[in-house]
Amino acid sequence: MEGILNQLPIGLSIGAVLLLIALGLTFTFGQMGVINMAHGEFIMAGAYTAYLLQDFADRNAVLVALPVAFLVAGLMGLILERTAIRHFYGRPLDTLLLTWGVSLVLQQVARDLFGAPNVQVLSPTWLQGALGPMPYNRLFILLLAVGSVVAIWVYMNRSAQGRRMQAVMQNRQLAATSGINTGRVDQRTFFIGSGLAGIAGVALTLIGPVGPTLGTYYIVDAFLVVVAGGLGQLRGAVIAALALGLLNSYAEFWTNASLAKVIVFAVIIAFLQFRPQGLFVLRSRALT
Amino acid sequence: MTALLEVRDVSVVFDGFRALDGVNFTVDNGELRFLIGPNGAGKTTLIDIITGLTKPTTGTVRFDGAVVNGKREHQRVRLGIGRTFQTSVVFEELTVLENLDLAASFRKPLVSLLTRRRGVTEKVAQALETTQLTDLASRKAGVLSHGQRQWLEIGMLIAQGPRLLLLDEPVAGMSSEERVRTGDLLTEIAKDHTVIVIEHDMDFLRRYASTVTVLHEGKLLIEGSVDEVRADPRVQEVYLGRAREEAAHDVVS
Amino acid sequence: MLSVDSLEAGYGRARVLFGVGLAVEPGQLVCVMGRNGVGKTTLLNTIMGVIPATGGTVTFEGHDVTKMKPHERVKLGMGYVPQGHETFPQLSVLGNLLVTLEASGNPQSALDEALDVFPRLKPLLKRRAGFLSGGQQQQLAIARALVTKPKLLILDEPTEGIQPSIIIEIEEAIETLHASGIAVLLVEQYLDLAMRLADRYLILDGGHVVHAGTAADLQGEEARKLLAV
Amino acid sequence: MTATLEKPPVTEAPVKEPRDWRGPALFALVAVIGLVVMPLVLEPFRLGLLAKYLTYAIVALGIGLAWGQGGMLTLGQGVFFGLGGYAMGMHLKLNDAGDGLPDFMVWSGVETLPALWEPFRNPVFAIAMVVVVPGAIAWLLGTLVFRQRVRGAYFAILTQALAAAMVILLVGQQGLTGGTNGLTNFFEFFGQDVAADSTQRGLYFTVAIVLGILFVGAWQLQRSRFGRLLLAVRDGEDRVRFLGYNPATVKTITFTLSAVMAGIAGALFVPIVGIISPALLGVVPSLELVVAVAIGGRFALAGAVLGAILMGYAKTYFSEELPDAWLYLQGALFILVIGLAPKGIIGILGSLRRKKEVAA
Amino acid sequence: GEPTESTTGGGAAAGGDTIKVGLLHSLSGTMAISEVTVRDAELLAIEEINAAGGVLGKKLEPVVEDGASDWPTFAEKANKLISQDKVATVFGGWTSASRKAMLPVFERHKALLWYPVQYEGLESSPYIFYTGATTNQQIIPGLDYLKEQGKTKIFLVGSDYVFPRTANKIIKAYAAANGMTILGEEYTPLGHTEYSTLTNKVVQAKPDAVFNTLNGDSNVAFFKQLKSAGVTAESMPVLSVSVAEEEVTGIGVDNIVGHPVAWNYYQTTENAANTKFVAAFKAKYGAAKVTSDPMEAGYNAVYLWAEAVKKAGTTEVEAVKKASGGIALERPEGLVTIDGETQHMYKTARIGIIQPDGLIKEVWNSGEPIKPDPYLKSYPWAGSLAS
Ligand SMILES: Nc1ncnc2c1ncn2[C@@H]1O[C@H](COP(=O)(O)OP(=O)(O)OP(=O)(O)O)[C@@H](O)[C@H]1O
Ligand SMILES: Nc1ncnc2c1ncn2[C@@H]1O[C@H](COP(=O)(O)OP(=O)(O)OP(=O)(O)O)[C@@H](O)[C@H]1O
Ligand SMILES: NC(N)=O
Ligand SMILES: [Mg+2]
Ligand SMILES: [Mg+2]
Repeated sequence: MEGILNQLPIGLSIGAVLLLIALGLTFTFGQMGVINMAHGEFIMAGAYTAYLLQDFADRNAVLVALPVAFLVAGLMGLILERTAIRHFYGRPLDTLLLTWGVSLVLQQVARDLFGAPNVQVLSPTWLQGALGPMPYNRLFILLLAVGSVVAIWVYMNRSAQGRRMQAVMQNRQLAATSGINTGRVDQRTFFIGSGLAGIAGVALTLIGPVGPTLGTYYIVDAFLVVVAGGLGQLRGAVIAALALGLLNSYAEFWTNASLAKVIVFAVIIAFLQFRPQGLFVLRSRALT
Repeated sequence: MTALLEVRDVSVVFDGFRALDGVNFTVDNGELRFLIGPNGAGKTTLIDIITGLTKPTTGTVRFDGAVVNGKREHQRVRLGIGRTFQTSVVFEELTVLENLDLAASFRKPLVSLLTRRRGVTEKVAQALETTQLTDLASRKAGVLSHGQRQWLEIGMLIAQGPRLLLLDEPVAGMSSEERVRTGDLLTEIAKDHTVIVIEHDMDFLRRYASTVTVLHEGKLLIEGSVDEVRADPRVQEVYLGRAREEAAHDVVS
Repeated sequence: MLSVDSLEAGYGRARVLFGVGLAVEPGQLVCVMGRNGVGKTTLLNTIMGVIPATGGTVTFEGHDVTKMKPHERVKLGMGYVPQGHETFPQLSVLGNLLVTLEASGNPQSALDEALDVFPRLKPLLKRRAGFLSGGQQQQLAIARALVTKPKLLILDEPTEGIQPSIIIEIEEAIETLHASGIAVLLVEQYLDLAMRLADRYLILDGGHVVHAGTAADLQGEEARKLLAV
Repeated sequence: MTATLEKPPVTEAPVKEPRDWRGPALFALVAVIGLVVMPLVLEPFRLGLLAKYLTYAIVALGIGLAWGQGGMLTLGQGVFFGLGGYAMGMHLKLNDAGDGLPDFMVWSGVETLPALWEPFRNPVFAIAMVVVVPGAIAWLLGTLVFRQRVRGAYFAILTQALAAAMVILLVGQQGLTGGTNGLTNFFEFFGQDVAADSTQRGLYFTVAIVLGILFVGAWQLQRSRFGRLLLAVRDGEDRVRFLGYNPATVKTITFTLSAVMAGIAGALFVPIVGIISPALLGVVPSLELVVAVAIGGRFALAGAVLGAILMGYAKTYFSEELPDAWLYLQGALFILVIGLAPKGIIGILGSLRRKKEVAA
Repeated sequence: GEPTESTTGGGAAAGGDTIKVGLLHSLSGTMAISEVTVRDAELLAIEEINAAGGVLGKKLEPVVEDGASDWPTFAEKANKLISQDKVATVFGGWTSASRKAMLPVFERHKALLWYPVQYEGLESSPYIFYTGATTNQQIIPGLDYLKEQGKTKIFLVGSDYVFPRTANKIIKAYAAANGMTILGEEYTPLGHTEYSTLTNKVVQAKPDAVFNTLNGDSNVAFFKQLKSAGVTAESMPVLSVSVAEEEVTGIGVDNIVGHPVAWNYYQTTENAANTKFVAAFKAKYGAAKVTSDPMEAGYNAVYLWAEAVKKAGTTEVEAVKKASGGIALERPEGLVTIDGETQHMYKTARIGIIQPDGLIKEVWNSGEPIKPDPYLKSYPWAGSLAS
């Protein structure tokens, strides 16, 4: 019984992890229509940032690393956007393949820079311990996820930049002829989306391996969250992440880890039967 | 004449906004009916409901006596309901000819689609000629201008050979000459088909319309002859505006 | 104020414009006419920088803008209402106007002025633009261009799909703007409307300017033939 | 004006479409190279590798059809490849085992042959399953998702998840499927020693001919009205409904065809390479093939085939010659081709040809 | 199939003035993490042997191929090394899956594979030499150790593939015969990183100890999450059989300190051969590098093969096989002897405890090298396992 009860916070915390890794993806997909397969590698970059900062910040590297990783991953995203992705707006499926190539290269770069084996990132001593069944580091991730969601929501819906971002996504040509510098908006959007991956990367050092293939472990799950939530829908991503987290937690509790993954997939297909565009859909009158 | 299309008590609500509000609308076999009304009155929405693109919140749509609510878009096309779109949608990667050919072939069984198109069928040739797109037949539809697309849409509708044709602002963006051409064509088609046309061009209306239905804020405002409708003060108030428009158009015609 | 010189443009290998020249003087209203597919929209798009010019120049108020990005042209005072009632579909009507206002850096009053020109938009401010009817969207599109306080307003078939009474309003609005000194470049299919509004006109055919003159000339047989009225 | 509605006597096509012999000629040339030249010049090991690339080319052909023509980006084609492969592998294992159990069942502690395996003793059944199982799964998935208008990126990500889930499922059922190891260590292929040079040569011819037949079939399909319809669905699914067609049917049929092709390819892969394992079904190999198609040129079926063969070859070549740089090269290749030549190699060739024609 | 003339293993490679040997490990993909270090150790051995004059007067020439963490690729590259490069022997593989994929290739071509990693046993190919531990040299000593410590209620955690599943089958048979109870058995896919649910299950079951057969990156996530759930080496020791010095760094010493592991070699193992090995390895690859059991087993493999070639006077496979039986060398892990019958090694089992400095301290060993028994024929309780 206690086991079953424990699964509730565990499910929430799994959901928080899913949310954090999917957030940047939701953002870049929702705002730019880019399916960024290199998102996982930006997460990895965030994790390695925490690793490198240990030399300066010791055990509190994780805290220092949050803003730095946001910048590092954001800059990587910016470079990717400027050099490649900007030629692909409106062709999401091509960006998927392109960024997959980028992700392969980045993995190899990491392997050459940091070596193939995992590296060690020690978590802060003040994150050791637990609040009931909820370890502090999981709680930290949950708070981080909540904070990021709120920040993005405010940015998107309450700021001029956020509105400009939406305008460019919805009608690029019109935005340009309305006086919006679409190039700058694209850069900013991709910077933020990638930066969020960096933050996720730092958080993941608390609970998982830090190595060149780190990103590959999370990318499929992140995509599922994005799909189930409705591409690019912030509230959809939040609900989908938490729901999938809980589903995963209970499915694994009653069966096993392998079957749980299969169950999650089956549930998502079934779910799309009722909501083919995910939880929340941007409706439009336009035909496609 | 019998009613081909019967719309009964149709309402549709989008996020609390009532786009159509208890509309009753009947069109007889062989009629050429014009549908007008202010921007946002619900004209396109009504056509969307008839063709299955939008589901009504309440009410029924009957075609040829049978209720079509719940039927999917392509099933309604198979019953003989065809339409064009206010913003024309054509297949840009296909040639003009192929666009028309696809429109003309939907009644063929699926297996027979596995063969190549050889030459041009009568229906398609006719549509090409009618729309004067013969010269552009082998061009990809993606290169067509706004107005050319509009024609292609009309051509596809003709090639489809439906019993009921619904045209959403077919002459928008057309030159005066083309308006005349379209008007003549619609009159011709209406001889043995039923046609519903949404249009804002009063000049066009006056020349080609007999019965006109006016929608306003999701409700049926008035139905009658062009002159009746034009004379109605409510229509003038919400739709036509002051008399200057009259005077202006008279100069040209 | 706007001067277009031997402009060439096209799509991929297909050339559409062949050395088009035109000029809009300050405060003038110039109307571009021509049959479907002759290149009117292409011309406007090239003037706005949506399509790159493959030859020729576009000069605006003494600046050579031929190579500029669209948003830079807007900054200089060119306002554009593209064909086909374009909007930012997921933004509200207000959002559509605000985003342009913010990008232009104009004060709130610019927005109010634009709404005064199209009072029918006021009750719709909270609605999503993508769900508006075609005519409502077109009014929004013009209002959005006005918010940038353009010196030159470029309109591509603004009356297409608009109900008669609003056509009159749009016409009046264009007249008012014109009277207030804003230059206008207008593509219009309604000959009568064009005649009422235009100071000058030009007729395009096959990507060439085949006729140009003052409004009075439009009555001429030749012009009517070219437009196939 | 009124004349247009009277029936004009149309007998001749106003648009002349002269028969183009360049395509068939090129096909014949490639066939000669493939069936005569390659077997003569390549040593057995290399011929075996080429045979493997050709199985990839069959999968790619299906992807070209589903994605290039139909707009369905399927990132789970490995699943169908794998299912075809497993069907064949199960038969070969049973055949080798005779009355006993396949080796992996022994070390997995399985004592009696699972019922699922029993019918695979029959070669006809096994070969039927190569086609039926991938086809049925694709058809089911297609019916479910296309009817609900799941498309574009949703579909892509769903198929990707399907691949991920399938791998986990197969790995988790070690006693039934051989787990991560998959099925390997085959001896006999329909009475032949599977590793013998002559068998491998025969397999090469088989896969080459199968590819040829499927290619011609897919090509005809592409040129048929159905092919046009498929393009229309790709570019405007909603509009197609208003032409009276059900896009879900069109998509489901095409997706099923592509799955069947992948299944056939998987079945041929097994005797050629000697192993089928869950890793081959996963996200990465599926993606790799899609990228190969993109590189070759997804809008042309020949591009898809070319891409798969080139990619297979490049992978072998670079991993042999420059093992350390291989991943960089692979990544850079994707980025460059997809970035600079969105229509792939075929697209480049096409525009070169047009340039020449323009110049001439 | 009948090997054709050109593919007869071994002979051809000795033709020139070098002898080609193949090194086939994953240099990319998930397994690269582990396998690259094994290749490095093998390259070190080749360099040392060459420096000492080579084999049969010829220098060894390594041909390196990438198995790319993909089993069919292992088969393909093995084929390539044998038929194209005509190498005298191949050192390669890590996962059992890669070995199973390569096995038919080596058997067909009658060529030799040296496989350097501990594995699940129940196999004895005539064309493979197994230089890592089989189950009776690692798993069973590990269980003996737990039993000795009074840990009788055990929870099994493993990656979902053949090695952990087979290992756990053996463990369950052992437990049944030795009065231990198995409280649970859980598998996660390779590369799995979410262990909070599994941790909850383990904690709820309240075992005395966990027997861990997770492989690769999953170990990092598992130990990190176990630690944050409050599990310590004191409250619930986790005995791992696939966590060596290399992995400890990645896991974070904090998270695993004090937990036991079972292997045949540690960097801290004290003997002259190891002092030399560790020094040479650090000199070649950097002082920060650690050595581990699979690396040592790979390093040994090269020496053992070279010794057998010397004894046979040829690289010809059948001769090498015949000469190999009984070869005994002092290696970093102690005395290693080739068992000619099974082609496995006599190895000393060692239990170690992970230290705060990331190295492993031996706390127990089997005293003498244990005779390899891949089919566990000498264990009565294991009778049903190897049919
Ligand atoms: N999907 C939708 N969601 C929300 N509101 C909608 C939707 N579709 C239509 N509407 C609203 O319903 C009303 C009617 O729209 P409709 O397009 O039918 O008008 P119309 O009569 O065709 O106008 P126009 O002449 O301008 O084309 C409009 O106010 C529009 O905003
Ligand atoms: N995206 C495009 N790609 C290729 N060709 C195009 C494209 N857009 C337009 N064209 C071609 O360029 C020519 C001019 O088109 P344009 O849209 O400028 O015409 P228009 O004069 O605005 O016509 P309309 O009155 O119908 O709007 C047309 O013949 C059209 O076929
Ligand atoms: N043999 C192993 N560890 O797979
Ligand atoms: Mg409308
Ligand atoms: Mg135009």
